[in-house]
Order: sequence, then C-alpha cells, then structure tokens
Amino acid sequence: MLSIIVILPFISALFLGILYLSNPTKKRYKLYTLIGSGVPTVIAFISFGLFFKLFNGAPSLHEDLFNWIAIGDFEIPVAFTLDRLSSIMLVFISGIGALIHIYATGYMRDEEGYGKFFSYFNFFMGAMFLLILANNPIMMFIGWELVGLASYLLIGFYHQDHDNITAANKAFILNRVGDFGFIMGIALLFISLEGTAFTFDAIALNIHNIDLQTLTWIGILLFIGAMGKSAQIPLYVWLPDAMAGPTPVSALIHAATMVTAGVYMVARYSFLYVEIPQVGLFIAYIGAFSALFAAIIATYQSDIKKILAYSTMSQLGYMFIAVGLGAYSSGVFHVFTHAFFKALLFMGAGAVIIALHHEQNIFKMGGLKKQLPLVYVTMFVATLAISGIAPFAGFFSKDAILASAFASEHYLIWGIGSFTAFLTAFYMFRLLFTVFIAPASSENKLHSLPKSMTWPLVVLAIGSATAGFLGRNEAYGGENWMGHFLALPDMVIHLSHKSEYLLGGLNMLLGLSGMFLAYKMFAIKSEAPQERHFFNRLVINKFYVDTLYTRIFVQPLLLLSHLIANVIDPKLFDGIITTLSQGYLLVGRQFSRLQSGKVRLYAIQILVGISLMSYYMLFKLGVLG
Amino acid sequence: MSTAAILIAVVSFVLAALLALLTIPVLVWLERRIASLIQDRLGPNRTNIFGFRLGGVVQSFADVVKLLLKEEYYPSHIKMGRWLFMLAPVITFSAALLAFMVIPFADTLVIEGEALRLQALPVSFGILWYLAIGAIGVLGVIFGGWLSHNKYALLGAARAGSMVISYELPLGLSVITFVMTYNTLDFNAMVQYQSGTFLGFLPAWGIIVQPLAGIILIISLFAETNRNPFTVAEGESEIVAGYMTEHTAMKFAMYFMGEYVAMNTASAVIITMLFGGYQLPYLSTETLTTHFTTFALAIMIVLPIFLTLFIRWMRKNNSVRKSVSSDGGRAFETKVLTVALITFGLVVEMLLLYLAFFAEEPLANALTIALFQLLVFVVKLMAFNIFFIIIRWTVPRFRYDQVQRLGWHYLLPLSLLNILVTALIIVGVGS
Amino acid sequence: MLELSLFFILALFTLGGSITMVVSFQPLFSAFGFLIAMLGLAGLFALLNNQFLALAQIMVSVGAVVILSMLTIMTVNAQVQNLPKEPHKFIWLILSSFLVAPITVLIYTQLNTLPATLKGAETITAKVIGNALFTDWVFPFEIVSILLLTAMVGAIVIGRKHLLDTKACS
Amino acid sequence: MSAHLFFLLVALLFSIGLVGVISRRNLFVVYMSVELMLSAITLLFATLSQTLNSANASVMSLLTIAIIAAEAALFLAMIIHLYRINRTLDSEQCTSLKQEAL
Repeated sequence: MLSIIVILPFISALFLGILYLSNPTKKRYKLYTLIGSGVPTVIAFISFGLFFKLFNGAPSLHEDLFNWIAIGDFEIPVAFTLDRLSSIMLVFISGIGALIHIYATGYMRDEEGYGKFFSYFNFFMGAMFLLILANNPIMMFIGWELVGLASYLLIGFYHQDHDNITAANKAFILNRVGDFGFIMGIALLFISLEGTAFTFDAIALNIHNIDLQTLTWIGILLFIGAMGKSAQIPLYVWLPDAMAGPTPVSALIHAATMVTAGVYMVARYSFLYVEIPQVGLFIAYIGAFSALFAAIIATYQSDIKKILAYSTMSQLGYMFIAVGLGAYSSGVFHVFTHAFFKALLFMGAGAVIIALHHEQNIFKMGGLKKQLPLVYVTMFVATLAISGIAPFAGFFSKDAILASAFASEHYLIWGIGSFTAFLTAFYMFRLLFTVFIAPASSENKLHSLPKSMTWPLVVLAIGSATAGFLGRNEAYGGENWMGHFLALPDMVIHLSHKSEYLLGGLNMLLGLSGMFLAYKMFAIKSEAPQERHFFNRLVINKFYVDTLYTRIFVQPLLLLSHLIANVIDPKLFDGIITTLSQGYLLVGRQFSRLQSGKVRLYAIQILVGISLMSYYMLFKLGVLG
Repeated sequence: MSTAAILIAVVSFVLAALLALLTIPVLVWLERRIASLIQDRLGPNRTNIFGFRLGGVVQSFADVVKLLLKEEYYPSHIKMGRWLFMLAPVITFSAALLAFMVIPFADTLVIEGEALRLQALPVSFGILWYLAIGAIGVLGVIFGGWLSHNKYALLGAARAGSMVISYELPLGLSVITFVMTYNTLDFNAMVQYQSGTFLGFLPAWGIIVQPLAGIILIISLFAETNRNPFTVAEGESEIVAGYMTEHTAMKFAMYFMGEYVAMNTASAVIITMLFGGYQLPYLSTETLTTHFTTFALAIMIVLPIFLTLFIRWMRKNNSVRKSVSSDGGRAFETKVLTVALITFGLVVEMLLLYLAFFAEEPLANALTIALFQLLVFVVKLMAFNIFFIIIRWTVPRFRYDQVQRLGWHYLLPLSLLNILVTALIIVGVGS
Repeated sequence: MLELSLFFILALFTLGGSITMVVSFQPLFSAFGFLIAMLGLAGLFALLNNQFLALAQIMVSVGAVVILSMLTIMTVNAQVQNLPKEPHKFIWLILSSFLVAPITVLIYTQLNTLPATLKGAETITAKVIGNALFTDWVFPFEIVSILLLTAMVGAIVIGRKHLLDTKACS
Repeated sequence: MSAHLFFLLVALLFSIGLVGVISRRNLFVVYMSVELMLSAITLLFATLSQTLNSANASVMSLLTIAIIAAEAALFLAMIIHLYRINRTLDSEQCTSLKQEAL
C-alpha cells in the first residue's frame, strides 16, 4: 500500500509527461484532468484509510521492497515506514494536495502546457510521499532532492519569462547550499554510527554511541538542510521569488507541504535533537528571528503572493521555535494547521488573481467583498486562523508554541513570537481589508471562477476553522490529542491553566489589536507604501538582504572567477600544459617518422619484434645452445 | 594385388587412353563431315592410305602429321615466359585427359572375389575428381592467353576464365543435386542406380529423374567446354582465334585436341550421369548375367542384320561412277572392309554360340558383358558427341553478356531452387 | 619407401612453387608458382589419406583462387610498367629470410612436440568429413557460410566503381 | 615415415609466405603469400588428422580452405579497387595510413 502511494504519482507523472510530449499543443483537458487530479484523490483516500489503521492502534506500518545498495554489511533498503508522525503528514499532504490538484484544474485551465503542469505536480506528490515515508536518511534525501527538483520545475513553469527562470535557479541554488549541509550531516551520521543499520529506528537505538560534539555537528548540518528547504534566515531569499510559479504551486509546495519538510525532518530526527538542546536553542532563535524578520517585511509588501510568502516564512519560524525548544508535537501541530489556512489563503489569492486577470498588486484591487463573497468569507476565516483568533485553528497551535517558549523560560523568544503574532494579524488583515473592503481603485470586469476553484476553498475553510480542536490543551477543554498521538519526545510544560489562559488572552489581544490597526489604516482607504523615512525604505527593500547577498557572495565570486579565468588559468596552468604539450609534440614529430603509412614497413617492425622474441625463446628452449 | 587386378588396371588404363585419344581424329572428322553435310557439301574424303579412306578419317591423321612437322614458332614480342607459353596448352590438354580417366566404361568385374573397376583411375569420388581437374584446364587457356601479349588473346582468355567461374556454379550445384539423388560420388554407383526403374516403368536415368538439373548440367558442360552456342573465348568475327591466336603448330594442336578431349569428357560425364552410362535401359548387369543365353542369342540375331545393312550401305556409297577411269582404290577398300566385317561377324557369332550353349564359364560371360557394355558406352559417347557437333553447326552463338546473364540470372537460381526441392523431397521420402 | 619418395617429390613441387611465387617479378609467374604449390599440397593431402581434402584443395585453391587471381591480373592488365619497381628485391628477400629464420625454427620445434606417428588407418573420405561437419561442427560450418557470404557482399561493395570517390590511398 | 617431415614442410611454407608478405611490394605476391601461409596451416591440420586419427582436424582444414576462399574474394576486390585509384600494384603507394604532418 505504501509503495503504491509513492509509485502511483510517479507513474501518472510519467504517463502524463509522455502523453504531453507526444503532442504538446493538443488539448486533452479531460484526460489530463482525470489522471492528474484523480490520482492524488485516490491516494488521499488510501492515506485516510492507512491513517485510520494507525488511529485504531497499529504502531506503524512497514513495507520492504528490495535492497537498493548492498556493499558488504552496508545495506540501503528501499523500504517505507508509516508511523504516527508520517501518517499525520501523509494525511494532510495527500488531502490538501488532492484539493489543490482539483483547484489547479480550474486555475490552470486555459494555460499552455496543462498536461506538463500536472505531470510535474504529480511528480512532486510522489517525491513528497517518498520523503515522508522513507525509513532511512538516504531515501529521505532522495525524496528531499526530488521535491527540490519538482519545485525548480514548477517555479520555472512560465519559462518564457526570464525572471521566472532566474527565480527557479535561485531556489535551486540556495537549496543546494542547504542540501550540502544536509548530505554532510547524513554522511557524518553514517560514519559516526560505524556501520550499524541505517534506518531511522536503528539510528534512534544507536544514537547514544555518538559523542556529543559529533552529534552537535550532525544536528547543525542537518538543520542547514532544513534552513534551505524551509526558508529560514539566512537561506530564505528564494521563497518570495518562488512565487513566480503558478498559484497552485505556491499553495501546495511553497506554503503547505514542501517548505514544512524541514520541520518534519527535525521532528523526524527528534531523537537526535533531544540529545543536543543547545543546537535546539540555536534553531529556535533562528526561527524566532526569521518569524519577526519576515513579518516586518510582509507589512510593507504590496504583491499579494509575496505577502503570503513572507507570512509562510514567518509561520515556519514559529514551527522552528517549537521544534527547536523541543516542543515537537506543537511544531508538527502548527505545520498541520498552517497547511490548512495557508493553502486556503493562497488559493483565495489565486482566485482573486484569476478574477482580476492576473493582477497581483493589492493596491490595485479593492471592494471585492461584493463580487467575490465566497472567497471573501473563506479568506476571512483563514486570516482569523493565521492571526491566532480563537477558536480558529491557528490560535491553538500558535498558543501551544508560545506557551512552550514561555514555559522554557526563553522570554526573548516568547517576546519575539508574541510581537510577531501582532504583526501577523496586522499584515494579514491589511491584505484582507485592502483587497476586499477598501474602495476599488478601478472598476474591473471580473473573470468568472469555475466551481473547481471555489469549493476546495470551502473545504479548507472548514478545516481552518476546526483543525485546531485536534490539539487543544487541557486548559481549553481538550486533551492535546495530537500531542499524545504523535508521541514525540516533547519537553514537558509546567504551566498552570491560569497562566495558559493569560498567555492565550494576550495572544488574542495582540491579534485583535493588529486587526483593529489594519482596519484603521487600510479599510477606509488604502494606499501603497511610500519610501518616506529610513526604516520604511529599509523594510520596503527587504532590509537589502538580496543586495547584501549579491555584494558578499555573488560579486566576490564573480571577481574571483574573473581572476581565475583571465589570469591564473591561461598564464599559470595553461602555460605549464602548453609547454609540456609543445615538448611532447616535438618528440612526437620525431617518432611520427616511423609512421610511414606503408603497411609493409609496419609488418617488418612487428616481425623484428617477433623475431627477437623467437631468438630469446629458442635460447630458453635450448635449441640455440 | 593379384595378376588379374594388375591386368585389368592396365587394360582399363589403355582403353581409357585409347578412348580419349583415338576419338580425337574421329571427332575432328565427324565435325568436318557433319558441318559439310549441314552446309550441303561433302567435306574431306579424298585422303587415303593404299586406297583406304575410311570415309575420310585418314584426313585427320594427315592433319596431325602436318601439325607435328610444322615449325615451332614464337611471336617475336613474346619476350618472357616462353616455357609457360608452351606449357599452357599442355596444361589444358592434360587436364581434359585426366578428367576423362575416372569415367567407368563397364561394370565392376568380380574376379576371384576381388571387385575390379573398369576405370583408368579406380576411385570412388569420380565426380569430385572431374570437378577438380576440369577446373585446371582453363588455367592453361588463361596462361596462354596472357602470355601472348595480344589483346585478342587476352580478351579470349579473360572470357574463358569468367565463363568457367560463372558456369562452375550451376554445374557444381546441379552435380550436387545428382549426388543427393544418387546418394554417391561414385560414377559407377551412379550408373548402377540408373539401371533401375523410375516410377515403375521408366528407366531411372538422370535426365528422367532430375530433368531440370540434367538440362542445367548439359548447358553448363556446353559452356565449360567452350562449345557452341557458348563460344566466347574464340570467335572469328570478334576476337579472331581468342587465346589461341599466337599459338602455332603443336601448341595450337594441343589446345585443339584439348578442346575435343574436353568435349569427349563432357559427353562421357553427361551419359554417365544422365543417360545410364554403359547400361542399356532395363538391362542391368545382373539381368544380363542371369539371362546370358537369351542375351547372347539376341546379339547373335541382331549383329548379322546390322552388319548386312551396314555393308550394303557402304557398298552403295563407296562406289564411283563408271566413267571415272581410276577409282583410287575404292573398290579394293570396299572389298577388304566387306571381308573384314563378315569375318568379324562370324567370329563373334561363333564365340557367342560357344559361350551361350557349350561353356559354363562365368568369367567369360562377365567379360563378354563388359565388352558389350563398353560397346554401348562407346556408341552412346559418339552419339552424344554428334549431338554436340550438330548443336555447334545449327545454333547461333550467344553474345558474351547474354551468356553471362544466362549463367548468373537463370541457371544459378534455378539450380539452387532445384537443390532445395530435391532436398525437401529426399527428406520427405526419407522420413 | 614409395611414400617417402612421393613425399619428397611433392614437397619439392610445393616448395619450388612457393619460392617461384615469392621470387617472380611478374604476378603471372607468381600465380603459376602458386598453382604448382597448391597442386603439390593437394598431392600431400592425398598422401595423408585425405582424399576429400585433396580434391577440395584443388577445387578451391586452384579452381577458384588461382583462376580468380588470374582474372584479376587480367582485369587490371598489370603490364610491366604498372608493376612496382623493386630494385632491391633480393636483398629484401634475404634480409627478411634472416628475420624469419628463428620463427621457422621455433615453429618447427614447437610442432615437433605434437604427436608425430602417422596412423593412417582411416581414409578420410567425403562421407567421414560430411558426418563430422554436420554433427559436431555444424555451428562452425554455419559461421563459415556466413563469413563467405559476408566476404562476397564485401567484395561486391568494394569492387563497385562509385567507391572511387572516396580516396582510400594517397 | 613420421609426421616430422610434414611439420618441417609446414614451417617452411609458412615462413616462405611470411617472407613474401614482408619483402615484396607487389600486391598480388603479397596476396598469394598470405594464401600460402593459410595453406600451410591447412596442411598442418591435415597432418594432425592423421597423427591423431580423427576427422575433426580435417574439418578444421576444410574450414580453413573456406576461409582462404573468402579471403581471396575480399583481397582481390581490394586489389582491383586500389589499382583503380593508384594505377599501380605497388603496396608502398598506399600511404593513407600516414598522418599528415602537424
């Protein structure tokens, strides 16, 4: 069953790809739709079935296919494991994935390369399933790389535009930086384990054999991989640019699933990070700063998708705060809830974009409340959820994270997190009010939305509203079902219900004040941010990070390459080689006189050798004395 | 080896040599006379020795004497390899002669339990020998033609060589068909096979059992021997005398005789493989041995009739008009021949009478039968030679390219097909 | 004794023919020498009780190879002026003989380690060879047939005139 | 009579062929020398079929003869081709294997 989940999307991707390549211009809308969205839907149902198997008490499911690599004792099996962590991931990825596929059938309907899109999309699904179902780091790494590849292909989907190619390349290259750390971490882990079996279970058993320093390095290196994939400081710059892809791609890959792979990975290695809390703290600080940083930038953005991208980054920061502090199930819970409302936000944004004929600047929108009521309502639900307004999903997960931060007495992190929550509410409502309530800057005739684009919004809106109840604390009348189900090595929180209420109330207050501020500033009349003063300019230009990267990394590298290409290579290396080759040439010319082209002389040359050998052999035989 | 074996070996060798060599003048004479008759003239008939003309055969012996006594002449432009130039005709001639040596002219004699073949070379792979040695003959042609340093000779030799190459293939393939049919490589065994019957009543002659292969074999042998209508190596209208252009006197005679021996050999091979060899149809050696008395009586009846007819024919034709003063000894020749023939007939009659009714001598019977088979063989051989000659003087020559096309485009595929069909039939019947 | 003298006569023919072949200036005389050598070789086969091989040797080496090479000589009309001038032919021959001599000795000494008693019990007729060829040696036989076919096709392709455009030599 | 004489003859024939191949420039002589070398091998096999009293060596001889025939076809076609190009039978004229000077 597990292998079917992994293989089926690949097969359909291959089939769609071949079908598409056989005749790229032909419209096979129904066929592509049937296969492209049917396969994820089927898989979603299978996933639910498997999930309920675990829900009913099965510890985990294994499936061994074959041995991929066997060198001596070293074996890499191709095997899949479905434990509780991965089953949660599987369920929401396949479920939301299926919804987004259905949504994409509407969104992409009129695009060139409809079949190609679904081929890539299904390919991504397969890669993602491989990542989460892998039972060893190597297989996980393969999935990790394949989702990176799918992401690259989908970001550059509109490859006619050069900027999109640049964005795709940027994502790919920055991910390579992270992946380098990741693979180094795996390698170090493998070396340190000294040849014991290399599956997650076995590693978890043998993790105590590794000394602390090595373990620290492994943790840091693996986290570098997570940084790249999950867009944390300093490897985040690709994520806003990745919005160049079609909106369903942003919804699925760059909001709900792939970017959370880093969080999933850290949770997967929780047995490792439990041993090294100082690295966890580092992760948490990185996450906190990423959250704050992205939230600040988001407040001054005007592109609807970029705002959502920065918001994604900010939410990922929350998740890293959680997993860094050891509240793994809180982190995964936030991944879970975030998937719902962020996918919903993106899909809503996509609906708006489609309705406005591919207009992405929020300050050119406005007053869409009347025209797109369903989108408005669903997005409102999602915004409430992300802003942490009870009882929507985001409230519970975010509250759990902030409570953990508070309880672990890292007040700085807690402070940043709370402030970010306020900012989150502010910029999200800024988006919502600007788009839907503020007066329209110009009258547009709206593009009609197909059914397939609207009802997934409703499904997700229900999810956004209710998903939080799965992880309610005792304080809110729940029993933290999610945390118990996941059974990860969480930190233990000692907080009284009173203080939990206090913290929750504070969060609500921050969210509501952000909402109020946004209403004041943007609901009546909205205007695009101007570069008025220093801070303003700094934020609008995203703290000049891109420029900084260009200055620090790109330009010195170019300079160095220039130096090597124009000075060192031709003068030093080529000089030596040219001198040598000239010498060989001179010698070769002399010897080439032997090559007369006359076969008879060659034969004589051979014969002289044979003749001498014959003399020698005759001497050895004793015929000639 | 017993005395009888040595004696038989010597006798067969001498007989074969005589058959091969003595037929040459006869064939030359036959060729000239038949050509003349076809062209409505008489041909050579005047040369005589003491009045004996034998219908003009003596003319051939006179020719031989002339060629032997001619000056040995080399064209002045032939600077090198005169020895090979002279040797070339010898190669052709001896190859043709050697090829004849494996033809059986009577059935195997059994003397004192020892089977003795009446072949000059008593080998059991006669057809292979013929194919192998027959191919050497053309080398003499090529050497002679090349060393003549003459365009005509060169072209003639090249044509002869390519003819042999192209017709060797259908020849070999049809021979393979016969080898498959007869299941032997031995000429003698082939003749044995042909003494049986085919489909119950037909004589199992090769030409009846394998008509297509037989025709291909005959055509290929015509081509191999350079006889009309495949005369491409020489041709008065195109390349003068071909490869023989520069050859004179006995060198020329060697080529000339080689050609006739080759023709003779070809006839011998054809009758041995296709027309029952030394056997008459339905009369195999066993039949003759068991019914020897009947056989002798039949000959005793047929021989006088045949002799009477022949003498009357000879006396009628060998006379001159009364007005001619001198008959040149014709009357004398006729008289002597008549007496000789009658004597011969009487002797034979007496011998047969003795053997048939008074002596109980199986060996003598066998020898008689062998002699009879020899006679049959010679008659068939001459008949086929006459067929060769008639073809030569009645059918026009093919052009060179037509000859090649016939060989490669028609005969080769046909013979291949024939092999296939034969093999299928053999396998089908065998299983 | 008869066999020995026959062997010496045939060996003389063979060696004489091959030396004539190597030494002659004119390819025609070389071909004649080759012919003599091949006939001598056929005789040697017959002496070895190998009648089928003897006849096959005559049929192929003489009947096909020599005639074909003669035809080729006539096709290219290799007159004296077209033949390569070989001023130091005999010096070359003698020098290369010195080169080859040790190889000859080596071959001979090595061949002498093979069984050398001529049993000569069985005359190898066409039937024997045919049986061997179509039972144990069917596969090599088929391979050789394919080789022959390939050679034929190759010869036809090489011999066609349009190949003249591609300069194979200088 | 032993097979040593045959072996000696084989060695001599092979060597004569080898001498012919390397010392003569005439393509025809080279060709016939190669054939002679192959024929020497044929004789060796025929001798072995007697000393070993087996038909298998004879079969090898026969196959070698077939190879001789195949070789003849190709070699002669090549000679004709080379002659058409070069107008000579000199093997020394065929120097296309020589690399042009750099």
